[in-house]
Amino acid sequence: MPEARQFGQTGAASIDFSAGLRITVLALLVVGSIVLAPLLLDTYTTNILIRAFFVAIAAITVDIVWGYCGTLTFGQSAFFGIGVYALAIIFTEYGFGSWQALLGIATAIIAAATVAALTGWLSFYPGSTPLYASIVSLVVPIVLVQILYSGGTFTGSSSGLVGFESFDLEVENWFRLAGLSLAAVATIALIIMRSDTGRLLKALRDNDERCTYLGVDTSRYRIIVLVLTAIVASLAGFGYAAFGGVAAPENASFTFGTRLIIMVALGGRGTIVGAIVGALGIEVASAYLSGSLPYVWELIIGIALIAVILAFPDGLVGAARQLTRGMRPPGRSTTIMLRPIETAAIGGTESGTAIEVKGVGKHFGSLSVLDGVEFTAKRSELLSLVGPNGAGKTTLIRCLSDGRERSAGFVAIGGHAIERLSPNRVVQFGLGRKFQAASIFEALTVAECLRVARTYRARPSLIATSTMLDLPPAAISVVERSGLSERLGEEARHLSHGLKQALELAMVLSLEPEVLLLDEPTAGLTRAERQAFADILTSLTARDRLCILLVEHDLDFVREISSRIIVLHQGRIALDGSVNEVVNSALVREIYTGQQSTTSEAMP
Amino acid sequence: MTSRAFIASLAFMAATGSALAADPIRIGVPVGLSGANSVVAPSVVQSAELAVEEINAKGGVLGRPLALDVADDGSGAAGAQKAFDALVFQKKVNVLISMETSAARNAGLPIVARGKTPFIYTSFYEGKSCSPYLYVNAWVPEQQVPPIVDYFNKEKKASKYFLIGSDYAFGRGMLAFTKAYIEKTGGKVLGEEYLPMDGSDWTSIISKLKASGADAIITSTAGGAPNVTLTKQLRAAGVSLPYGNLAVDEGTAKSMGADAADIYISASYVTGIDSAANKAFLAAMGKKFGADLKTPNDLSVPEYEGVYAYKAAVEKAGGTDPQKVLAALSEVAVDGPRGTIKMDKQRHAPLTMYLGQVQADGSVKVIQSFSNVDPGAQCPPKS
Amino acid sequence: MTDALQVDRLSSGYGTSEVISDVSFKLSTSEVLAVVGKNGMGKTSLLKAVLGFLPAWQGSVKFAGKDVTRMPPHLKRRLGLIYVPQEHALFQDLTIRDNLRLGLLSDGGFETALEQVGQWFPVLTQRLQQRAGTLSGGEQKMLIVARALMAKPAVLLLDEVTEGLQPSLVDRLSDVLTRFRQQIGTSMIVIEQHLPFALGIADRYLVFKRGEIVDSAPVDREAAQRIEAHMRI
Amino acid sequence: MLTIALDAITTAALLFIISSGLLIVFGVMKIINFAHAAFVTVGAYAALVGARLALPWVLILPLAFATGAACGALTETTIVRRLYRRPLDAILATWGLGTVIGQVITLIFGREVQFVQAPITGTAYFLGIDYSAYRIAMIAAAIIVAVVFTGLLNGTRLGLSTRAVIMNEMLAQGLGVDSARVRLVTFAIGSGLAALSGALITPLSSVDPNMGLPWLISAFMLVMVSGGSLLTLAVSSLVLGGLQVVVSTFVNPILGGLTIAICAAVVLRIRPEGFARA
Repeated sequence: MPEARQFGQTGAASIDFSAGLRITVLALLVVGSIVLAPLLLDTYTTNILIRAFFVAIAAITVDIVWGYCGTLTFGQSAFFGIGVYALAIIFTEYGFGSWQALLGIATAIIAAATVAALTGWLSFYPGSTPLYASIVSLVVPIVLVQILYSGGTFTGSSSGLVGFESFDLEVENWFRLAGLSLAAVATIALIIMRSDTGRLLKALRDNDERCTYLGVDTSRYRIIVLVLTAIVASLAGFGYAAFGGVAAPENASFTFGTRLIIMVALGGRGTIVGAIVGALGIEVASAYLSGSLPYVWELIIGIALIAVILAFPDGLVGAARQLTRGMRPPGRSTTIMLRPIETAAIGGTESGTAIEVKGVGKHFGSLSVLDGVEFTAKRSELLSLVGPNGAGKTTLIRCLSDGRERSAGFVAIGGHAIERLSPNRVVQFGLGRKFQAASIFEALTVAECLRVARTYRARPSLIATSTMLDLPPAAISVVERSGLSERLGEEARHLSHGLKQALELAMVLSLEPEVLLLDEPTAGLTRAERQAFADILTSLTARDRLCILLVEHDLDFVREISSRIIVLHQGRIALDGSVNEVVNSALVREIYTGQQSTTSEAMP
Repeated sequence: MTSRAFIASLAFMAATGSALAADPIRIGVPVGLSGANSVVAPSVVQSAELAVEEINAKGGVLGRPLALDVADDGSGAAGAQKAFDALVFQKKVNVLISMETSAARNAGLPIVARGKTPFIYTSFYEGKSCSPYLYVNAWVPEQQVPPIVDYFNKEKKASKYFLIGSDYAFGRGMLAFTKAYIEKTGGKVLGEEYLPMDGSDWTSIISKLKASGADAIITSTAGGAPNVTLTKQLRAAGVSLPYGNLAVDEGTAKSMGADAADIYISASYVTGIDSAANKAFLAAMGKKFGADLKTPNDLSVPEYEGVYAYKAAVEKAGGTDPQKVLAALSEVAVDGPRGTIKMDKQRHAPLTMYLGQVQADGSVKVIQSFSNVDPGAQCPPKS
Repeated sequence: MTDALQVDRLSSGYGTSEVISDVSFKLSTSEVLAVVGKNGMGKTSLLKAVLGFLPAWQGSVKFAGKDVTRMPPHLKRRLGLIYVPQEHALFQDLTIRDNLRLGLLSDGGFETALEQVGQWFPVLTQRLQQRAGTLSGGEQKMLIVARALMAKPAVLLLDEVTEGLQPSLVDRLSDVLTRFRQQIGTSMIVIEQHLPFALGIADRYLVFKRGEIVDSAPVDREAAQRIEAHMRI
Repeated sequence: MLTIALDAITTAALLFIISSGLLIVFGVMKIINFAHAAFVTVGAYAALVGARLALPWVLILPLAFATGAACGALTETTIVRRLYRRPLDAILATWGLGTVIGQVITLIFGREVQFVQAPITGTAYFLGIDYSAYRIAMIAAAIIVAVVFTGLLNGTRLGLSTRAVIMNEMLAQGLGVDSARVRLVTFAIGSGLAALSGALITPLSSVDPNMGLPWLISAFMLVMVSGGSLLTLAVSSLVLGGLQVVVSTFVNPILGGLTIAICAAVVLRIRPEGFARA
């Protein structure tokens, strides 16, 4: 077991302790007030709050899907409605009883999950856009409501279902039940969203492409999230109907879906707390205001929404946080231990073919960007890809890392043909791609970015924010050399350009790749940074026996570190040879300077 | 403008309330100030205000004044739950008297039951809504449909009908009954088509109608927009068959102008009823509201009578005790603009129905009247 | 006389990375300045910063003595500062005619300008209704240049116009530009990989390296060697 | 059969007229304007006011367009302009604006359903059948809208600048096109079109504060499927609108009401660029 190295402020432990204390106290307060409140509140307020609690649960699910995963969804109302009708229909058809109740809950869960899975499959696929997902989420409640309307006496059509016998609880206990469920859901949501998994979801929202190239099947994650939130929303609906004793189409309507979004937007997206604040606020306020001034109320809501979107996109909670920022202790100050892991022992002598490319072409209609590109590269080779703008270098990189890109030819990574596989699958053959413009997760800390990068090797925890950061030695060395190790707790967006590049490299290396694709990694780096970068690359090939394919304009840099150079010109390989062959070739000078090769002998 | 008128009325209530010393009997009126019913709601509120004013002027009920609490139910379930909660548990009203959508009414029933508050429902509806707390003094299909169908059968020699409705409980409920009744009376239904409640393009349905060779149409759409769009598009498509409309009220007909001409309606109230009570009522309404007057109609008049029915029941019961009042409600009879009304048929009321024809100027001419049409078995006692 | 263009201590970049560091130079009226240096050295970024597509972090840009550092690009164009980008310089789906129309600020005087174009590059005016995307690489370059010239700019910024052109076209381009300059007196900044072309039309050159000017001198017989030294692989 | 064909074409015409405004906005700024429905309503009320003032239809339509355009211009400068980088938030903000406009209309005109008499009434004898004259007129209207705006887009300097901005904003700016102004004008025109369509449908429908809403989803879907050009919009309107009529006629109108939404979603799933040629 290699020793663990510790970074970040010590004494963080004590902060943890006090935080733990704060949370326990808070929890006790919440539970206590929920249990006692109904004794103080009048029946009216109690009833209002009970409904508000159930609605708030639905709002939380919207916050998770939209605030955390970045899909603006109008559809959660549909799942809420499914819960409502599951109860209403079953109690109406079979009467009230314990087995009916269980059947109801089961139906609510299964129906919601099924619809959600279907919706998810429709909304999320490699290359789907957030806008498209919103469109689908818009269609779901509309279709559902239409079904309810035409459902005759079975669904009660527009009048909904009423008069079925339901759980006979005292209002006070309904309040406690609803309140505690809300508290529970909120707590679980907060825990998960702050856990390593939660970070992953934020990563999806911030940079789906990067996640895909880290071997994460983003669509799958999004679908899972949708199904889980759908189930929760459906259960909320179940409770709502159980208390209200009514099922109405508007419980499932697109209007209600929009109302949920507005609640989250006003309260503050991506905070869970915001969803609760928004939901309770709007529900209670509307109960007291809308009765007496119906139109003005809608007007207020509309104006408030516009104002919040324009002025504070993070909603009330977000605004509040900005105000109190000064007073609160500096955020995320947990200790993080970097711990090197045993990398899958790379065969000492074996020198397998890492990249194999046969007759690869890429055409847009008649125009062909790549044509008949063919080469192979071995482990511990550093192969540079040079050529003027528009020669097709980046296109070639894309064709190597995404099976769906090339229009012709064969590509194998680490001996596996990549067929038509999406990047996240190709990555699992041992490929790591670093983009030209540093592609990281701006909103996450350095440590979180690295942890997300490990996702497909080490499934992230649902509950914990682990303080151990297990990375392959290669990644650790980059982190340490670049000085990132001193700033693990910092948000990536604050890093310098150079450090961002280093971070992305470290993230890619965390995949333990055998093949590394680098697209102009030194663009915009300082001289010193470039040197550091060169050293890292050389040791990666020498020590970790990686095969590196480097796209680079800076020929000085290329000459310095390459073991071999491929010159790409107008989509074809113009030259493939050792550094000296290429550097002294007339052809290259011509391509680069448009100059006839007359002066080439004058070269030293 | 709705909400202003409404706030004014509150102020007014406060005034009359303080006029009499004893603590008032509170009447809750949950109604669709916003949403689908918001067009007709103001007229309902107005007639409630008149009834309360008249009663208070005569010394109230058992010496106690009446006070109105109006709340917006948004014409839907969610809004209704809030409105009923507010009235029953916050305002602690003694009774609910209101005209609402079926969705709103249904949403209210559980709350009414929990609050053990009598509820007089004053809107015509598709029928079969039963709760020990619920009384209905407006018509149900059994009362409204036969006049039109019988008239078309006899006078128009119609036998092939085409039914068009909005896809919601009332629309489907009414047409289901109509279909059964037509077939019972030897007619045929060639088509029965529905459009979503918010649908406004009836083209394909109208084309089907024209292709069907029907010789009469009966429609039951949602009030307001769908009703109007359907009528306009029927006219635009040159449909001039006998046209019975189960959902149009006098006011809408008036504002629709020429397009509404020759529509047949069947109602328990039309302004043209030639009775002393009705004339007095209209005069009082005109005097009280002047320019702001919303045309009294088949939805607002029952509200007015509902208040009187409650007054009678309280006086019979000798107090506002819910159970006693509920018992009394089925026994008291009230004389109003629609004649004498007694909710003694399974908490529903036999009514005099009027078959009217909309004239070119939008007024409704009464063609025939059918007295004391029985609501039939709406809530047969469970055996 | 005031300089056509005066760039003073200009710094700029993308996000957090600085690609133009403290650059200063002058371009006097009807002067042609060649900016040379290898790819990825920030030459294009320099032009973008001058035009305002990249925000100026520090420093100033003066056009005919007027400070235009913060002026949005479309207004600079209206002052007569015209940019010929290296990539995506054409509206592929528009006709040649429409591409040319966009060269002028209004359709007034388009026809006369068109005749001019006809003299420079007859091939274009023969195929006005054709989609620009259907032209060959060389013809597209001509179109781009023609579109810039027909507006008779005061200052013209050319980014790699010779890229991918066969020698004959390069020569054609160079004497069109030279003649044009004589007629109109336009000042130009020419970014080039193609040294002979650049030095052929330029009075002065700048060598650009990692966002900085490392050498600047008038074009003379030794210019090529000196630049070689900087460009040497 | 012929009736169904006419139903399909006239329905497509209506859908096209109503969606075109949304499309123009989406095409240029990639923003979904959820206030579109509200602008349709505004147009209808403009027509109502015009009719009350006994203006002839040749004046009512321009009035509606102008009103809508004015609202649009105001919206772009105060709200949309700040949200170009946050398209999803733009959806929300414009949705909020929609409710605001709806409520303001309610406060001014009240909830009542109102009416505008049709300039063309009754039926026309057309290809051997009696058919609603006004709906047939709508076909003409749709063609005029299409022609005028295609002309505007392809024939005028403004159109040229607009297309330039759509294709390559940076290059356009470099050529002196003020893209901010182009966006403003486009949004105004789009909103104007919405209002115009509102005025055009009033004779077929009622005028009430929410009249625009039922059209929004269909319009939105059609725009998504058409992917940004008036031509493809016409195609999508014909295909999906036609499908709607067919389903309404042979299955039932309720399913018909869902046809557009569902088909659009499926089409986009299979072919993300919709009917636009890639």
